[in-house]
Amino acid sequence: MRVTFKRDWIHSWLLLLPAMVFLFAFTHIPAVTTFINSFYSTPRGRRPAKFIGLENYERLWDDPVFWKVMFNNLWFALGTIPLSIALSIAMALWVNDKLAGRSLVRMAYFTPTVLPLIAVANIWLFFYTPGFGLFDQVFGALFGWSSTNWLGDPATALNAVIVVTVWKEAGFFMIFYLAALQAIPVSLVEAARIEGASRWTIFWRITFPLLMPTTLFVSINAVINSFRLVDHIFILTDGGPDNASSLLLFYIYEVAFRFWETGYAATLTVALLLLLSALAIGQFFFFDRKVHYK
Amino acid sequence: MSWSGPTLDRVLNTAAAWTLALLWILPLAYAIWTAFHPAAYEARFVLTAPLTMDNFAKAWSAAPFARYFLNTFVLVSLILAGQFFLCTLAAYAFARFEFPGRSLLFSLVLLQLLVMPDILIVENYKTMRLLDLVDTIPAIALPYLASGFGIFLLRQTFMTIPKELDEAARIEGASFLGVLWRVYIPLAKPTYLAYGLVSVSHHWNNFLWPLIVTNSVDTRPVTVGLSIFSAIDSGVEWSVINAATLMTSGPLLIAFLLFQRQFVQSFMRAGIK
Amino acid sequence: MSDPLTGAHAGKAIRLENVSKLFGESRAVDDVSIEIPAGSFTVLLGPSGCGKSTTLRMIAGLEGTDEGRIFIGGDDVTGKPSSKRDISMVFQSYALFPHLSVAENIIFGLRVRKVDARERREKLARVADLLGLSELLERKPAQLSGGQQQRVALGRAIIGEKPVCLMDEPLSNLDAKLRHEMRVELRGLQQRLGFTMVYVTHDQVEAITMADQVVLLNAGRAEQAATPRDLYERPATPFAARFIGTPPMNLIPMSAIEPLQDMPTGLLLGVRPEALCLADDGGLSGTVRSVEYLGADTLADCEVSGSLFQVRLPGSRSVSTGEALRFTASTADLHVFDRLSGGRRDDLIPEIGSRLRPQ
Amino acid sequence: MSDPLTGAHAGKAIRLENVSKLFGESRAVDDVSIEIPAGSFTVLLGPSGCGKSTTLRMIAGLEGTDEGRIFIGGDDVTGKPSSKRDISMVFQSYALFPHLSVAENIIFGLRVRKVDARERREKLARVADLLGLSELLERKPAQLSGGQQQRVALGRAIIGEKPVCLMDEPLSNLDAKLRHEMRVELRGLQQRLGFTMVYVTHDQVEAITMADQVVLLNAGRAEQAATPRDLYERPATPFAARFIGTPPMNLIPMSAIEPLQDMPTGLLLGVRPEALCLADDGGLSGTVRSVEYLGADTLADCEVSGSLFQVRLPGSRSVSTGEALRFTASTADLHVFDRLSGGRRDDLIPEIGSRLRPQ
Amino acid sequence: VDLQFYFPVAVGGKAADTIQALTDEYVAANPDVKIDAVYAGSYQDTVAKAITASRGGNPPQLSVILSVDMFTLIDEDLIQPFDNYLTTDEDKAWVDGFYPAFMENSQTGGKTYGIPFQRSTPVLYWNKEAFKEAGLDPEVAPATWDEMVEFGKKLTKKDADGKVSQWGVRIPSSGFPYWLFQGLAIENSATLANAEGNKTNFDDPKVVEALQYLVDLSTKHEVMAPGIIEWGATPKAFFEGQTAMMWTSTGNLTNVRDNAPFDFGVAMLPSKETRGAPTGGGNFYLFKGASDEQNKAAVEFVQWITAPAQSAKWTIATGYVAPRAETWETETMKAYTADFAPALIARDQLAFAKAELSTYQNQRVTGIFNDALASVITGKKDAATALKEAQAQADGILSEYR
Ligand SMILES: Nc1ncnc2c1ncn2[C@@H]1O[C@H](COP(=O)(O)OP(=O)(O)OP(=O)(O)O)[C@@H](O)[C@H]1O
Ligand SMILES: Nc1ncnc2c1ncn2[C@@H]1O[C@H](COP(=O)(O)OP(=O)(O)OP(=O)(O)O)[C@@H](O)[C@H]1O
Ligand SMILES: [Mg+2]
Ligand SMILES: [Mg+2]
Repeated sequence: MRVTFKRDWIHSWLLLLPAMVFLFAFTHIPAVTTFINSFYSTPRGRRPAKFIGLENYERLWDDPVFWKVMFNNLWFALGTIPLSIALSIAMALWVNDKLAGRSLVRMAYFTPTVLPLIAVANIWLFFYTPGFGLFDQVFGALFGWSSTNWLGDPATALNAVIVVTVWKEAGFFMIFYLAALQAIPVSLVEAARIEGASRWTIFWRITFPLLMPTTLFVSINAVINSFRLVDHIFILTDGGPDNASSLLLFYIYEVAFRFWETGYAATLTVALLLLLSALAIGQFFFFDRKVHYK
Repeated sequence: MSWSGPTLDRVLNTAAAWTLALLWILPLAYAIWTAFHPAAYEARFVLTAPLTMDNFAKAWSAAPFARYFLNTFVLVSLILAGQFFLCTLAAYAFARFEFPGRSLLFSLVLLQLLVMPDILIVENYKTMRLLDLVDTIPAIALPYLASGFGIFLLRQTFMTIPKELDEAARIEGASFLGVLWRVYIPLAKPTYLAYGLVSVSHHWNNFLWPLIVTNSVDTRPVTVGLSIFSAIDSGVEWSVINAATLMTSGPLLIAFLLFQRQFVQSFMRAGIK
Repeated sequence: MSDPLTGAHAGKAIRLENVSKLFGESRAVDDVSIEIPAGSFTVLLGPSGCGKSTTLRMIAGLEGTDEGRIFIGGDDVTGKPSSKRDISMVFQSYALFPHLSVAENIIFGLRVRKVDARERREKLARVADLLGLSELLERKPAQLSGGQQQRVALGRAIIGEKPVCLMDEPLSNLDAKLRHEMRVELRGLQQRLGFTMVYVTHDQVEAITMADQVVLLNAGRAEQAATPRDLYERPATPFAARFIGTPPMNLIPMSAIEPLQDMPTGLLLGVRPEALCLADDGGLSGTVRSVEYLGADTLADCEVSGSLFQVRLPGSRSVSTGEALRFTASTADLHVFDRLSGGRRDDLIPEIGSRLRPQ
Repeated sequence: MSDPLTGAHAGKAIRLENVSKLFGESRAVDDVSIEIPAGSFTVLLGPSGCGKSTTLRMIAGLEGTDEGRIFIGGDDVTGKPSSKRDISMVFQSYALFPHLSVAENIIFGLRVRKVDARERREKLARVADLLGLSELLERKPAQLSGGQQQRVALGRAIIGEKPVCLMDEPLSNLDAKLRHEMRVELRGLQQRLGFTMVYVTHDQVEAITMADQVVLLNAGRAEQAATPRDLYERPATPFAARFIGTPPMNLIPMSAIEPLQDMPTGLLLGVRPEALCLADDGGLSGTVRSVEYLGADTLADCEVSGSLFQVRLPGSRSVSTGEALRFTASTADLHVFDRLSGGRRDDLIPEIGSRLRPQ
Repeated sequence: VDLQFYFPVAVGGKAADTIQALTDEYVAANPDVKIDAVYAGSYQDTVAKAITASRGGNPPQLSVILSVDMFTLIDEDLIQPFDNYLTTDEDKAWVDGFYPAFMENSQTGGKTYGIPFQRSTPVLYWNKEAFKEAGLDPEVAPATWDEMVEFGKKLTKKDADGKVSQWGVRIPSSGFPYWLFQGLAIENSATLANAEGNKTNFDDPKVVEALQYLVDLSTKHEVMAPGIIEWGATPKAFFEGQTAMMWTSTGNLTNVRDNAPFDFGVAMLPSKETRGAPTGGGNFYLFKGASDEQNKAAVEFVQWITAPAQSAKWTIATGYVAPRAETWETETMKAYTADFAPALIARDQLAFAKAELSTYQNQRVTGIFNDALASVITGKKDAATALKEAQAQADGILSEYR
């Protein structure tokens, strides 16, 4: 057996080699460079980078915009993740059921995944525009509401962005739930029905727990996305008003590619990575007790 | 779940499903409306509005879209092929072999889920420069080829494939790559399909990195052409933007429409009997 | 005795009246009427695809009926959902909830019906005790062997003390030894608790050893409903005759048997392999074509003027292919069927018996 | 005849020399040595968990050996990967490739070995013909019944004309009828084609009806290797005696039987239920405690001074609990085991036989 | 000689075509020069691309980038002054031929770093029909802040519920609110930043007053929609009759002419103490790292493309303000302005125009200022406090450049 073992080792290393080369070249090495840069000042033309220890981190600690953006991002995550997951489960359940016009509905749910976010952001911009925008027209006609400046009011700007994000993500997650639902044996649901359980009970006591592994996967993805999806912010609000709708990655982008403070941007990136890893690991621990693996 | 007539419950569910579907398709519907009507009807929805193709003509002439389409197509194919290749090999190793360093390497792969290539633009540009690949399609593709998401997804799928199938193939004389090629890959088809769709739609729509790393019409994807219409000094021209949007994401939408049945069904058939 | 699980819940009778079920064009169940007495152990038996599961699922309310009506305890339940029929069911795959512990699986129905915690605990303890699951209550189904899973499914079905319990091939995933044990256990449980059992199987050994009444289904229709002994000793149709008994009954057209060639056409003579005894002379004579050694018994296929008869001999009697054998059967062990009508022709048996008697 | 599938590929002998396999601490296979003659049908038999599959998988090279060596056709294959051992195998779950058609499944190995298309076609046609699969070649495995899937797995195993074929409980997912048919078919095929068959099962009926040689395993060790008839008639150990035969042999401590109470201690008397005959007087007398009706037979559990004897009676003989019976057995049907050494004590049989003879 | 040249597009697809056409024309006339004109996205994308490429060791020779990014580019040490290649008297005269308002953003420390190219300035558009309806003279735009309020009140249409169907005026404030606000500041004789780009005057009382006026338009006078007003949707709002007047870039002239379903007028921004407006848009920059030969060729190309014939084509195609007086004297331009008089307003306003806010670390400093403006516009802070805080932060950043 020892012989075959060795052979397996070499095989697996060879199999992994190509992927690892690419991962190292385009993810890990740049990431390490970024980490190192976070301890240096930003090089500017005539002044080369110099080692400044934790200065960038001190600045980060004192940066009110960072904290604001951080808070925004938490709110954004809280707003998008549960909502998009709940919606995607509902969508998957509907589309999995015998529903009139099922394929049309499925198609509708899935369109946001296919449309480019930059283009779609312009459409949402129109929906949100006060006065002649679609929402104002519709709400005005239906409820007689006066015009609302969804994107221009700090109180609603971030929520408006959340709506777009949920719209974009739910259909994508639906696909994973759909696949998971297919894998649940029908007899489990039947057994529960025989025991007298209502649809609601069946969902909460059977279906939902059995979807847990998918929920774990989806929610990790959702967490990562909640820190990654910023394309639409450029067009919808540009982070405004007064950073009310700015998110961490958007801020990093601003610092790196508008302010050109690469040292500080690296520091922010490190903070983001730490946060994401903590969240991902935390999720694993949190879910691990509740997830039933086959 | 077959039995039971049209209960209130069912009616409510159907209604809710449809309402949500309508909301979800609204942006697309709006894009179609504006793209086929003159700009004056961007915010006015009257059935008598005249139809026009001008917006498409205008959008089409604003950039060499034909060439951009070709580039995007090449780019997306390249990324997809590369991802399938790299991720398949890596996922196979993680799913079916025991070897030293396995969990360390796997966590390095998962790390890629967290570190988005978008933040590493400057570093990656330097690398491309070093490799003398600036302004080539491969330069756009390279950072995305080894996808943590892809490896993870395929590994999960491979692990669900019964071990006996692997053994049966080995008994029949297949080598370890033969087993991968003849058993694992065909059985993971639904996953490839799903992942392929996600990957294509993501890279079809990617913008910033392609813009920065390319310079010429010969290498640029459609999104760069599309961006001419957004972020404009002169105010948003929805009809042209939406015509361009439909034009650029049209192929994807049509592909999904055509394949959606197959796509969803193969998901359903994923369970192996 | 204060044990409410012992005989406390009386079974209810079940009646199917001309029930049919269509899947598209094909009639999976075709005009079936069955009477299932309260407290009986009734087995639905038949070959694969004959509609056993469909019938059972209609009784459970998991499948709607296309024609006919179903009564449980006198109430017409035809349109009622499963959850209102007051039944329990054990599935072939057990359908245990993989994310719940054994205990939670068993008390699932009690929880749904909001039975209070103390009562749940008490009943659980009793059921677990009864089924020998007390040690396993905290485990997940995946950590149990097949037989243990089976018991959990059983526990879930009996804890609610429903008057009717339905089972769809509950033993088919178990190995032979375990199957035998569970048969005894199931039967004992049903007799002790007194509920009405409707049990689906395609295994005639199960049917014969457990049932009070066997309903034999064939291609969507009820072929015969009788006690196991009746079914074995007086099968109503050629199908029933061949389906019950291993090895199956020899069923030979009379035209192929020399002494019977002048009988009316279209008649079949039936005789079981174990009813044939070796004779020194007289009876039928044949040549052994193949032999199967089974330890306790030996099965010999003998050719008698072109037709094959299977004969069961004691395992110790060694026979070899090519050997000539003579055998006979007592008149009481003969069966005669009319191929056209599909019915028995008991009136002809004495005549035929006498013709086969050694002259 | 030009059919290369008929007898063309001679089997190879297999030898296991002191083979052991450890899983962590536990020895799943423990110092097993087996000789499997070329062209024989050898069955590895034993209860669940005794190490049958592990042994087979070591022969296949799917599992490494921790100690000992394995030879196929005289070559030491201990370190070789499966793909180099020139064997074929049929799995319990069949392991058909769900994405390939029946035809593609069968010729999978030929494709891997780059056999040319014409030859593939020819062989496929012959195998399909042999197994009655010609109509099904275009179907996917999921569209086949269990028995048909079984045949496809078989086809895949035999098309390569490998000298050795391994099977791990290939029939356990089939229903009783089909199992019986497939037994006959499998045995016929092996005899016709002449390869060496190593067949794993826990079902003694399969072992007895099919094998040239049965290797009985118990807890990782080889208990007895013999022909089926020897195994049935002269089991070497109490374990073998109880494992072979349904219902199992009655095995009673002599101290519990009155006429034998003065025999040396630690002896067990064995007698099979079918070897006990009713006697009018003399022999042992007992009271019927329970009865199981099986159609052809009836099994009665009789209590004889505190010990339970199981007796097989004809199905037509109706007995009821409480009835008193007298029975006896011929000396040839008695077995005596020494509980300590685990071996037979044939020397004592005449003595015991005479004591049990009706006085 | 090979040249690579990045350009942004901010006014729709036609601009890219025109630049490409002009470049082709030049290459055709000068076969020894090869110019690779690279469309580089928005202004934002272009500067990102240029800096990324430079840091990656692959700078373009020439790029059109916002005039306000001059200090940033100097700070990054990416650009060089044109002066090295503008040595003859003729060349010096050529530099002087640009409108001084545009040159304010293009020169610092006595050196010329930027050559104005796609430049614009905000103007006031008004809806003549709406004016008529409100009983105003449709041909007269408000000339002062007070008039704008007064007109605005007449133009604002409210129904019984207080729902407004037409606002008086619209000064967009999304994304880069500082630009249009700077118009107000200049009119109030305030200067937001010094010419060296290392000192801002955000807390100047005149700036505070200007900001208060902007806020009052919504809160006190109720002639403008409250909250942040979207820039991109502004022309559409104007076309839809949502507002009777709007402030926006001259870059919109063509768009408004093509799409407004009513008669409209264009006027200079109204005055407080003086007329005034900021300039805006992009300059040519000459990047470091090229050979002498390339630099020379680049400068020649810039001279050619800003020459009257080319400049006129560019202006007519895009609506940008031609940056040299002589361009306006060409026959083509004359014919164009005769046909479309509003085009002249922007040029005339240049007399009062001042440099757009620009400092070292420009994006960060204007970012701070934008945030301050947004917080006041949305009512989170009062003008004085917000501006004071912004000034303090800007000082923190700029002190090292003094
Ligand atoms: N959902 C369905 N759709 C279409 N046909 C069905 C469906 N369920 C069962 N059938 C068909 O109805 C007939 C009876 O099926 P049923 O499952 O009742 O058989 P069964 O007696 O339980 O067989 P088995 O012993 O194989 O379980 C079969 O021909 C089957 O193919
Ligand atoms: N991969 C493994 N890891 C650890 N223990 C194992 C493994 N495979 C088998 N075993 C153990 O080795 C012993 C022998 O297993 P094996 O599968 O050979 O039994 P078997 O005779 O085939 O039983 P069955 O009839 O149930 O298939 C069992 O106790 C089993 O639990
Ligand atoms: Mg069934
Ligand atoms: Mg096994």
